[in-house]
Amino acid sequence: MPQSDASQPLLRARGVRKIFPGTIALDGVDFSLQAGEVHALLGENGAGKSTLIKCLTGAYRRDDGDILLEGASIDPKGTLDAQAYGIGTVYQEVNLLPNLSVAENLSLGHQPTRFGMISGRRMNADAREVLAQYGLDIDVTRNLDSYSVAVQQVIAIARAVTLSGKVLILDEPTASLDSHEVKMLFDVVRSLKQRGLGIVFISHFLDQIFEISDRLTVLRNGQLVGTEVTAEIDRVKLINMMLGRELEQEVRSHGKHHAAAGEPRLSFTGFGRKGSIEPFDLSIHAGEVVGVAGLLGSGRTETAEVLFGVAQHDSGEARQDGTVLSLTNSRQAISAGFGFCPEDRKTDGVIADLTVRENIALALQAGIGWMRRIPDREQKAMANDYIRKLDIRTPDAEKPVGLLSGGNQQKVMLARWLVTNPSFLILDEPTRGIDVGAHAEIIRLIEELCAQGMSLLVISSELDELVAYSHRVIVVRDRQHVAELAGYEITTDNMVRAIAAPEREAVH
Amino acid sequence: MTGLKLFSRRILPQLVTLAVVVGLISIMFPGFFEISIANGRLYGSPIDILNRGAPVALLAIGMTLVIATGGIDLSVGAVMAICGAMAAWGITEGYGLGLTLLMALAAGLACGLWNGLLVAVLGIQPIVATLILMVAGRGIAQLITEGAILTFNHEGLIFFGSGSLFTIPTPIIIAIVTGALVTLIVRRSALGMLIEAIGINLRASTLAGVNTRVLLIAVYMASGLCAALAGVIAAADIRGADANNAGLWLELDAILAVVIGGTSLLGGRFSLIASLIGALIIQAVNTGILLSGFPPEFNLIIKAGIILIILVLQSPTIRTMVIFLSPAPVSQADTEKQAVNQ
Amino acid sequence: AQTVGFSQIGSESGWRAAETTLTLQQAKERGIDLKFADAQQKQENQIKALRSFIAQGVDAILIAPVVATGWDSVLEEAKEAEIPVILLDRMVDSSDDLYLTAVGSDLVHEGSVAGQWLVDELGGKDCNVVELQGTTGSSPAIDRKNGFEQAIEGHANIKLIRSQTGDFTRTKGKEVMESFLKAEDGGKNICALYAHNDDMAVGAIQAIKEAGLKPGEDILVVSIDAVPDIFQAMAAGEANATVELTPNMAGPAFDALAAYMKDGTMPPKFIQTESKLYTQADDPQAVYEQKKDLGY
Amino acid sequence: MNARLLPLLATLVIFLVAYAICYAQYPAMLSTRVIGNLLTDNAFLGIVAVGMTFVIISGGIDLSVGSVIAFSGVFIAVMLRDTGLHPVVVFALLLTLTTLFGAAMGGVIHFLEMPPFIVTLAGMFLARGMAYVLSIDSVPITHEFYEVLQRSYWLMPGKGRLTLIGGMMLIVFIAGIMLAHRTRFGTNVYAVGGGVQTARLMGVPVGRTTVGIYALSGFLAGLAGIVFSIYTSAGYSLATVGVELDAIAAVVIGGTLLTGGSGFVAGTLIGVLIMGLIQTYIIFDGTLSSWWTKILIGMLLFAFIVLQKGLVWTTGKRRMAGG
Ligand SMILES: Nc1ncnc2c1ncn2[C@@H]1O[C@H](COP(=O)(O)OP(=O)(O)OP(=O)(O)O)[C@@H](O)[C@H]1O
Ligand SMILES: Nc1ncnc2c1ncn2[C@@H]1O[C@H](COP(=O)(O)OP(=O)(O)OP(=O)(O)O)[C@@H](O)[C@H]1O
Ligand SMILES: [Mg+2]
Ligand SMILES: [Mg+2]
Repeated sequence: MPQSDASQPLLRARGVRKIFPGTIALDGVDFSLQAGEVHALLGENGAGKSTLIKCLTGAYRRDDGDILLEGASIDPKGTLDAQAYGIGTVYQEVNLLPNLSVAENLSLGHQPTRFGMISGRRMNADAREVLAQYGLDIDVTRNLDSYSVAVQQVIAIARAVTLSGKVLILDEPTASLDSHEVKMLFDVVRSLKQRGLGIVFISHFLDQIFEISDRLTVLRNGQLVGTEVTAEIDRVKLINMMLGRELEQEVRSHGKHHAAAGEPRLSFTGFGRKGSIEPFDLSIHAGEVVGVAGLLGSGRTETAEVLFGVAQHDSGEARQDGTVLSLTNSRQAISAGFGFCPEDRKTDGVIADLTVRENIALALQAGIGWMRRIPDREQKAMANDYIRKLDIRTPDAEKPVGLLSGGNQQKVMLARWLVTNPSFLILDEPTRGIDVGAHAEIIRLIEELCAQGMSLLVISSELDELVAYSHRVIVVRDRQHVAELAGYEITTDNMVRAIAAPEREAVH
Repeated sequence: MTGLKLFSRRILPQLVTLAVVVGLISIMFPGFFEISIANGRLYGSPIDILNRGAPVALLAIGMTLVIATGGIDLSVGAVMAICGAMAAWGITEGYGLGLTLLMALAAGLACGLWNGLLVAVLGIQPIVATLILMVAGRGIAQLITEGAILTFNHEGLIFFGSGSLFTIPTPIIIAIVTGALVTLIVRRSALGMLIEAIGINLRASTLAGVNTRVLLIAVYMASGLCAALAGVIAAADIRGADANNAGLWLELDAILAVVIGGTSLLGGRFSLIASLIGALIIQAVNTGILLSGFPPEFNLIIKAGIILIILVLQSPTIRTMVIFLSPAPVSQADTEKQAVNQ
Repeated sequence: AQTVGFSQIGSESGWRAAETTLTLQQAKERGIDLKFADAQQKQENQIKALRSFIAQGVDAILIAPVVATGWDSVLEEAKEAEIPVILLDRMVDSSDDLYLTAVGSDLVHEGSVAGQWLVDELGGKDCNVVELQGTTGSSPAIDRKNGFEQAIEGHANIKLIRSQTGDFTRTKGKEVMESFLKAEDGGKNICALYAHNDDMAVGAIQAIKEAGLKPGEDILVVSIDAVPDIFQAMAAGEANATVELTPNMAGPAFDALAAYMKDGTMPPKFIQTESKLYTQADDPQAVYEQKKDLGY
Repeated sequence: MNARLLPLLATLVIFLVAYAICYAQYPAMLSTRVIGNLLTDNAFLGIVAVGMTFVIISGGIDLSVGSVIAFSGVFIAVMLRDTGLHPVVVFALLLTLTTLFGAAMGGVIHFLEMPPFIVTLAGMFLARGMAYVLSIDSVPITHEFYEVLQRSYWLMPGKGRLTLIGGMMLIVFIAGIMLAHRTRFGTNVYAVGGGVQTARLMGVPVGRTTVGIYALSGFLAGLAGIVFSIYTSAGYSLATVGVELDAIAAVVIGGTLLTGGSGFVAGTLIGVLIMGLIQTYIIFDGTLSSWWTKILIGMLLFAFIVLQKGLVWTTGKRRMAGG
């Protein structure tokens, strides 16, 4: 009989192994979670964090090893089983159903019923109440897909929390949240901790790890590196554990102080689209990085989509080197030398069943046209080049990209556009879900690209990061471009001040 | 791994299935493999399978491309009827062979264009978009033949149905040449990859700059063209255009061929060769049933049974089990599949 | 003018197209306003059509029922609405007070005419017969098979060795015949072919020729319907006999209807059309010329 | 108003407008007779379309239903002819059989991970093959209980009849609507249609749901078979060929997406009525040749779908679709 003394771990994994063709994703990993603790799980992209979670909850069948809940061996066959054991999980990438309403997503599987019939009114009321705890006041009867990734992420978290009686597992829950939402989430996590739940928390944001976790476990290449008490470890040592080497230089905010001069390469005047983004003016020089900051749903993604012609603009005009540019669909944008790395890589980005090589070659090939196929050898060379440059963790270029870890998929997306050698590249949350090592890598890359004369528009929720590489920063609020910071004005504080609208302060 | 090895692994299940089906028939009917030459033309049951299978094989070529984009084309049977009727009408009206063929093929292309426009421009779901032509198409064909079987005696046109080149029946040649040509075009150019990309993730492909609209229209037109070829063959074979029955329910056979060929109905990776083998398997089953001498009431049951067995043997679950049980090294485990998109 | 509803099965064969053409022609000659409804081979569509005719209040209804069963309740509705119904070319198994009359041929009889011809032609010689059936389950297929079997019963010299469905179509007729030929020693085993309609026979004749045999000599060909194309084959010596099913069912039907409307004359319950046997002796080329423009 | 209801509303509007047009041309179209016919004649189609709606919402397809209806008719007729069983007992037997048949297909689809299109295609061949084996002749049903069933109708003013089977269809629709929107099973069906993998990760019992969906479709196909046998008082192995396509068309016209995940049972009812209306209109017209009938049905189908798309497109807020 499991006795619940303090030394008895709540959830324990012993010698978990998981082998994928060509990859040993987990190699005898031990992991233990105490009741009432927040336990961080860390590691590079592809280290095996998500795989461990999926093995714990039965979403993958593990090849070896035991799982014990309160000392008793359990063998969940799937999420449903795991839920029955009181384990609630938010998997990496939002895993909710876009075609169901928000309330249905929240209550799926445990809807309130009367006489066997679902009570819609109660379901909606419950949903509103739950979301209110996260500061979300939205129409819960609308379909999930009418909300942004961030809102969806909050809903996914809310759902997992309501389902977790004993254990809550969060796989990169904060990747698409801004600091405001993160704070809210942490409040919830703390109160759950208080109630004695064990919480597994995966994130690439070290600050968040240090803020919320009690202990942490590091994985590398599917192997356990070690478990430490968070308070007893410092940043450098942690990065060392994750990478197995020193990180030459972590991103530090230093700011670009020389503004680009001369005629802008691209200028958009009065550009906008009714119902999604108010008309705005924007100009970008060669070799310039323009950052975009803003809260969730403020209209950053809309800005990018209107620029790239994904959503047609209905006012304003665009000029490239002085000549008017027609931007009514993405193909026109591409032929004008644009590139766009979308935020929602699952639905807008990767072609899951195609190989890494094909995914990287896709945009270039589409630009050349179907008739002149890029020879296999060239494609391979291209792919291998970027696999090396961006350190994409894959056994080879012929692996279907859907089988890569989240962060590595993101890198493939980046590579797809880099091979087209665009003159203007739009990156929507390029570092989302990317580990510290690669994070530094990508920021170095952005700097390198702009040094080569590429113009970049980078949307990011990480203000530090924006400070690091932007020449100018545009702040978006309520679907409007409200401020532009340049040179020495670009500081986190200034941005926060511009983002926080007066009305918004009143609400919260 | 080399491309050739990968390729043979890809079509191995289909080849084995074909071999088993043919093996079963030859046990039941020992004279099966006897091939002779009659009237300057190869003659024998295996030739029948190839010859009778040619229309479905042609349909399967176009259908493979359509299905790879995540679509489906229910209209091919009706398009066969339209183009057959067109050919018969043209030849009886005295337009000459060349012009007649041109008109028939153009009709097929036009049908494909219509389907493509509905799917790619109006955004109507493929199964419904092509259902419209499936219903109306037979009417159009009858409009051309005025409901009767339009019989013709033009030797040039008949050649496409029952003629032969170097003793090989023309339909077989047409199917093989079309198959080879399309494979070449699709795999030597980037078309294949782009079609697959569309089938896997239309939105992402559009965002990557793929001209999804034009490509979608093109695959439906290709399907229309293949159906036109099949329609001309079918009409030439019986020296008449039977608007009501030409190609009736063949769309189901074509889809079945594609699925037996291992292409997912959800779109994505495709193999034309495997689809062609799939078409042969279906025709082998049909011919086998005819040779067996069972009363016709049992035709459907036998066919259903065989299809089920084939599909069960090819199903991912069973394959995983086989791989699991066999001592050979794990190659393409299917845990992979389920994890895509997570 | 009178309004008459006509529920036709469909247009699955040349014969039926001809029947439709002739019915329209006959109606026009008599100044009848014919409402035509095509049921696309589906009984449910025919029932719908009948109900709509009743709702519309037509004066009479012609129907070529796709199947014999299942007409009771809709015929009763017509009767309640006092609309006379005449059946064309196929029968129903409802009680005969539900319809005015039926015009058609006896399908079993057709089969036996074909069988009898074969019996006479062979005169006691041994003969293996292959049969191309119509669509499995359709009443012509069942009845024509039965009729033929009745006729050859007791003639030990005639053996039915293979029987498959050719779905009443040329394509399938040809395909099935091809496999018959392969299965029976390249056709050397077969002495006669009986096809449930001419279309299948025409397809099969091609298969026989392609196998290097002479249809009409090496293999006797007898079929049913008497559509123009079979007369061409007969003229070329490739087919031997066919049994006529006249497409003009509407003529007698309209006559009976007119008499009934005029003074309530009740026609007989079954007006049988002739099942005439045509052989090569009947100058097939002439018959062809005469039939070819009837809309077959 | 909820944006999700938009396609449903669009369909309803189109139906009403179409009916008004028909009425303007043929006033008799608005008689209770025609309305009664519309319900009675399409009863079996409506019932089977309810099952199809669930299948399609789940992202699947069921091609076997037409054959299952035919099989049901033959099964009932043969059982009544050859055994002394009461029709109610035969009904129970039949429904068990078809439900199990559906469940079996669902099982194959789920456990062997095979595409529904193909599994149910094999099911279609099998069911019709079984019907042939039972009897290739059409078999009349003469049981007096059938007479009772056929004669139970409510005579509406104007001589139209609301028959038992027409009423049955309406009841099935109401039950279907409740099942889809007010039960966990219903939500699970939508969930599976939204994405099998995701649904599984969210804890939806995908296997049980899939089997349940096809079992339901099988059950309703059996019920439609009973209704069809009452309608025609016979069993015939060649009956209802292609009804699966009619059912799919009705479901889609009713606003359900074939890609799964969204749609309405109530929309299907309107879809069925629209299909019935098209046919009634063509019969009332009565001048079309066989081929023009087909062409017109195709064109009307096209018109309805385009109209519906247009309505939804102009009224609803468009979400960006790319390209
Ligand atoms: N279904 C699968 N099939 C094959 N390989 C897989 C599969 N899922 C994961 N892998 C591989 O297993 C390894 C571990 O992946 P996992 O998703 O667990 O990484 P992660 O630590 O979560 O990374 P990230 O931080 O990028 O999310 C990777 O190399 C990945 O390519
Ligand atoms: N907190 C919220 N409450 C209500 N609606 C929200 C909230 N956050 C976002 N939304 C809605 O989500 C939709 C899409 O937002 P969008 O993704 O374009 O914004 P964004 O600035 O790109 O945000 P991010 O990229 O950080 O997700 C908008 O319609 C917005 O109204
Ligand atoms: Mg991960
Ligand atoms: Mg965004």
